[in-house]
Amino acid sequence: MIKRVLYVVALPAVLFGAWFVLSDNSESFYSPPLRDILTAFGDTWSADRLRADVVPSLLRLFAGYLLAAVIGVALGVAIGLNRRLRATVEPVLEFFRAIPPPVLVPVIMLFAGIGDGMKVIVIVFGCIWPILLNTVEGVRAVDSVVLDTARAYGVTGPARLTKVILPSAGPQIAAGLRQALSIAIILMVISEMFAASNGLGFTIVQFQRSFAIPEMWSGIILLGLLGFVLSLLFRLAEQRALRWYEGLRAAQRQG
Amino acid sequence: MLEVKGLRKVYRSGSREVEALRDLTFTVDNGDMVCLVGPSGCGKTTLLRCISGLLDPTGGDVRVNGKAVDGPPPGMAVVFQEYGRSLFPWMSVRDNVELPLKQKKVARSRRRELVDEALDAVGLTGTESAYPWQLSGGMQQRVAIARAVAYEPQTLLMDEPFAAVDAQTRADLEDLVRSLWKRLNVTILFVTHDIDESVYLGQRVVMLSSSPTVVQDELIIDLPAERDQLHTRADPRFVELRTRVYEQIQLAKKAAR
Amino acid sequence: MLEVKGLRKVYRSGSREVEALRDLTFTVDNGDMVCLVGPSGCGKTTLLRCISGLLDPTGGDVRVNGKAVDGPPPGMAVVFQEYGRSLFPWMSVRDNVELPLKQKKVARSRRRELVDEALDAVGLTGTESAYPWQLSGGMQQRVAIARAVAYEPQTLLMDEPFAAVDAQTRADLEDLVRSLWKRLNVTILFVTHDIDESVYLGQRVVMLSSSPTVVQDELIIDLPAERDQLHTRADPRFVELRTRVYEQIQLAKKAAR
Amino acid sequence: MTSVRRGSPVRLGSPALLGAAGLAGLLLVIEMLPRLGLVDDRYLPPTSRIAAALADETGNPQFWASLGDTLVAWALGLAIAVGAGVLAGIVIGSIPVLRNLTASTVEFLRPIPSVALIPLAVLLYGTDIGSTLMLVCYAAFWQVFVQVLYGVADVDPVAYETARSFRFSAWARIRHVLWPTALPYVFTGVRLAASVALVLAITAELVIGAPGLGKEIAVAQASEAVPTMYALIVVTGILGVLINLLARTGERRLLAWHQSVRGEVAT
Amino acid sequence: GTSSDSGSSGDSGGVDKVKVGVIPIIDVAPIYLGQQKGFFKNRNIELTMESGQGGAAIVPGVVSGQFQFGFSNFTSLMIAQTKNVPIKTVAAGVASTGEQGKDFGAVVVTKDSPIKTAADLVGKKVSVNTLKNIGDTVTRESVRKAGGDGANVNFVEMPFPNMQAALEKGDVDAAWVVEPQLSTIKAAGGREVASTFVDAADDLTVAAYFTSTKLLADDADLVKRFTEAVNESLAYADANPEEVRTVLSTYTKIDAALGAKLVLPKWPTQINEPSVQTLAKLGEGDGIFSGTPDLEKLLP
Ligand SMILES: Nc1ncnc2c1ncn2[C@@H]1O[C@H](COP(=O)(O)OP(=O)(O)OP(=O)(O)O)[C@@H](O)[C@H]1O
Ligand SMILES: Nc1ncnc2c1ncn2[C@@H]1O[C@H](COP(=O)(O)OP(=O)(O)OP(=O)(O)O)[C@@H](O)[C@H]1O
Ligand SMILES: [Mg+2]
Ligand SMILES: [Mg+2]
Repeated sequence: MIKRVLYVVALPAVLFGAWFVLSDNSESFYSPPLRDILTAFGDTWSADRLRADVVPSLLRLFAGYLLAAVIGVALGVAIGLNRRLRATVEPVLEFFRAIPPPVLVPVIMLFAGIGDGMKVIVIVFGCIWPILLNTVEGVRAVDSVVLDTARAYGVTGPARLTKVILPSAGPQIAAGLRQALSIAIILMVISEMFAASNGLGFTIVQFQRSFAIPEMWSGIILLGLLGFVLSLLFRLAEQRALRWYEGLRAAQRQG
Repeated sequence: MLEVKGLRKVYRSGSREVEALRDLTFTVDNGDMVCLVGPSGCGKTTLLRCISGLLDPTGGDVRVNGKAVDGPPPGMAVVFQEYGRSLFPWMSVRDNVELPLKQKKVARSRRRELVDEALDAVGLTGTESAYPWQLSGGMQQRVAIARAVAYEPQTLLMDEPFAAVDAQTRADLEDLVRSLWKRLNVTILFVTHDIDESVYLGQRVVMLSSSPTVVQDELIIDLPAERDQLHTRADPRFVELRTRVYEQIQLAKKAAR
Repeated sequence: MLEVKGLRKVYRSGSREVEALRDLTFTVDNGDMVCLVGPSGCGKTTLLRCISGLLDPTGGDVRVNGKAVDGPPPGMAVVFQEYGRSLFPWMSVRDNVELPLKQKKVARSRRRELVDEALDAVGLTGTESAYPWQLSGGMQQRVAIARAVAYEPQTLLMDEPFAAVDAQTRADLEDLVRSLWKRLNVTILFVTHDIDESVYLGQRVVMLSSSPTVVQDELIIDLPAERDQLHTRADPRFVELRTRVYEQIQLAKKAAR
Repeated sequence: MTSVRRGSPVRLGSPALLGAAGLAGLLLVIEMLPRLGLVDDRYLPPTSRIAAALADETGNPQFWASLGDTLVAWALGLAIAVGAGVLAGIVIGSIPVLRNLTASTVEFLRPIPSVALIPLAVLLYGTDIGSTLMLVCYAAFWQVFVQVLYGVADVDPVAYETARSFRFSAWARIRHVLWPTALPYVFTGVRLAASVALVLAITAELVIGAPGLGKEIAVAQASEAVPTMYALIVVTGILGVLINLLARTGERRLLAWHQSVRGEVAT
Repeated sequence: GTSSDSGSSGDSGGVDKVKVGVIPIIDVAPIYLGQQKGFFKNRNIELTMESGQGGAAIVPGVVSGQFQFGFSNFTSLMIAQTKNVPIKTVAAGVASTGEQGKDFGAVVVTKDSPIKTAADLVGKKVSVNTLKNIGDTVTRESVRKAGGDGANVNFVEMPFPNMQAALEKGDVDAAWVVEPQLSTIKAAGGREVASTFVDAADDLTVAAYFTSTKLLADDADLVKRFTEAVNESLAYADANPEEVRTVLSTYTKIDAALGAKLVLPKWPTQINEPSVQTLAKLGEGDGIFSGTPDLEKLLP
């Protein structure tokens, strides 16, 4: 346990330490000393601020992420299982995937207005791709003997999906979900750069525009912390869901 | 009734083309137990895959009870040669055996019973909650067998199901298969490399030639229906029959060289 | 010389704890050929993995030529029971066999020779360019054998290497292993479920009990060094020995019940 | 090989044909939406008008220069990110201590949006291609890196032990076992990274104003040149499709053995 | 780093390479025109325009020396000043026309909107391109001037090009826009309710060119030459609106038809200091600055 905590904090501690020392007498306007940033952190992120800016951001983030997960996995399974469907829609998906969300924001605004709906859609639009792609690949890579077994024993329909395809593709879907999580955070920020009046991304951009540089850095650090906590939660969930897989891989390694 | 008529299968991938089966014709009556022997790589697995509707033949016909097969027919269970890969690593042993029964909508209590019985019959009581990859090779293979047994199929296809178990367990499992066959009147097609096993188990032995594969010979095993490991194997008729099979296989291999 | 002393292995995963090996002690002299038999799940694979340094024992000691094993020792080749998964699906048959030789820095021309010879010996000439998953089960297993043979190891560990091949091929491969052993003076540890095979191949047969596993018995096979499939197996001494082994295994299984 | 139904007319719909059909469908929908009055054509002009604007653009040397700038930033950034991502992924993924040590830092750094790094990028590189490059590298790196980590974790223990038992050197184990196993993951990672890189290249140009398609889009947007804006967006989309096509081809060649490709080769 | 470091290449004989960070909008047309006319080359300045989106991208570039000069609106400059960003203006940028109803920036509503005057904006949702910047200050001032409570206006941020759609869909009640969107919206039937720059101050100087104090100290001569060239450009542009409309097409994608209709701003060569002071007071009153901008330090 102690070892695990050590693993988690060792490197960040060293890096932050180095940053603190190296930046201590920084004159540069845009990279102020870490000391100033930390002071700003305490001053800036009060409980009120968290409630007013971080909570709405998180709500949008969760809504967007969950929606992307559901759509991504569902679509990914369908596309992964059906070769012709895959051939048909792949170029269209690639087309949309290559369009930068910031460019699309105006278009999305046309259809979804300027409320939270728009921001959620931007998040979905941006972070669905790793989920979709990984699901497709995971589904395509299900062991043929496993598939044959399922067919032979009449494991078809929903059971085939929930008992065979999804668990088997599970590890790769998890890889996609994990990647999507950090992209979702990025898009949360991007979406809040447009037509927002609150939110973490909005606040950071606002700091940046008003040249409140230590505050801006403190926001970036908060984002990192947020990502870290979310990914920790994600890993817990992943470990539960993929226990068999971790065991399978660990079993023969350590014996 | 299981009819295989003029079955042909060619694998194509890129420039490589393998004629796994050239022209196979034979029938298995309902309630029959037929053993299939043939040199390694002659196409036994391919044949089983075609019969179970998992693979589309290049030519010819497979019919189960008069209906052309184009997908796994109901009431059929398959024990795959690649036992390790045919178990779902994300499920415990119990879940692996139980899943097909759930699909068959067997009631929960009956399911429990069937699973326990089957695991007991293959000697795996006590490992229900383990994952397949925590078991030895032979144990994994027995899980696959238990899964097929618990399913209570009308047709049972088994692809070298005892390859990874020890002699004693093998004998036990042979008797298990025979008792199952008698009790449930299942139609069984059994692929094996063990000539003694094929004679001991089967009512008929179908011998395949080596590639290009055709049916080399068929042999009716006219041993009494009541068989047991000690006496049957000592029966002079048994020895005679196994010699016949052995010779045919020798012939098959020679022809290929 | 291969020494196994007081070897113990307990698998732990979560709350499940399996004592695969309790206390194993035996030695194999250089140039010896020892067969290992035992009930399914008794820990043979576990033992082989400990000897090859792939698995750390929970207790006890494995030494090769006096040196404690803590990683695969040089000059050792292993044929895994899970032949299918031990082949690299991304490489052709030839590359699979050749790769270890490359690692051993064998010259290119010699490599070619060794690979061709080995594939020929296992009857796989003509499949060099196929991928393993395009082969039948038995063929895959033979690729794994060819890989070990081509490697020209000093110590060869084989885990049920002939489980998936037909009787005739099996006999051929048995003779191949014996000739290899004589020609290169390899130390061989051979796990099998086939009692006849263990007697036919070995100079000694080590029998393991079922779990908790110890060495149940050892038997010196005092058959002449020159063996052949027809005469050796008909030898009364052969029959006597195989009965001995059979009885011991029966005993082992009974004890467990 | 096993799931192909008998007589399924595989040839009838060759992937290229089906893909073209999919795209054609999209174009048709976009043509019809404004024409039927479902959306205002000032905001979403029909395909034909976008196409006309696109044709105009292709006659404009500025457009080709921008395209070139974007592609250079993209390719360079992607190459750096893939190289670094694969290297770091394999090294860190195969050494458990490193993996444990870096996990928290990685999770911390990863979600920091590249866009938040814009001031830093501008500070270091102005509005040159350098800023774009930095943002592209930063964002694309994680895509590859994380995929490689997962790929390395997916190595079949039996295959790995086989290699160990034959005493493969560490390098050979990586080269012949780890790498092929991770390769499908790497490909997914590269494909993800390729589009993320494109997205960021354009975003950076859009926000910072570094030369490239993104800047052109920003200018078109600010100038009320709606069809031109869409034409440029279409160009980015087309770039995406082409890039994917390239990746797919490479994948089919290098991964012929993989389960996911196998099924499409064998009959 | 890049090739040019704070223009140090220039002894008086050589040519100075100068990068200017600009936002590619109508406001900076003079500098493009001046470049075309050779006003900069005459003063041994080789000019390149680097476009950025707003002050947030340009100010850091100027401070770090990536650009020698930048273009930004005064509110942004004053925000930077209150945070002690080391910059100083060197020349006027763009100014309001000072004519009600004929300025280049305004608050507009749809044709049938119930909002008739700026006072009606109270409690309504108004879009601006950047929150807490010049857009909201001047709009609040218009509301105050019309007798409303300027503090009680809700602003939302969105890019100019999106405002027309948002207005028409009812996502916002009014939009603060500048050219060319202003003309587009009016052409589509939109109605102007306040000429905000005009309301804010007489002849308001909206934006300026600026440089870093470091460059000013290191190479005052270059700054002087640049200022002269800009001033010449501004004067020329102010006198030749048709040439301005032509030059627009070289760096924007505004089509000729739209370009001909645009209301052009004024380009005086002097920064109107009282108007800037007014702007500073307004900003301070609306809480946009965290302190009082020190115009001494900011203005040339
Ligand atoms: N997916 C495939 N692609 C190409 N060729 C294949 C494929 N599967 C099998 N083959 C070839 O078909 C032939 C028959 O294979 P099959 O697996 O049916 O043999 P088998 O009789 O089951 O052999 P064994 O007893 O060794 O398991 C072999 O030559 C094999 O190489
Ligand atoms: N990774 C693992 N985790 C937990 N238990 C394991 C694991 N691997 C093997 N075991 C257990 O260890 C025991 C011995 O397994 P092992 O594979 O060594 O048997 P074996 O003698 O090779 O059997 P077989 O002849 O069936 O291959 C079995 O009871 C098995 O369940
Ligand atoms: Mg087979
Ligand atoms: Mg074993």
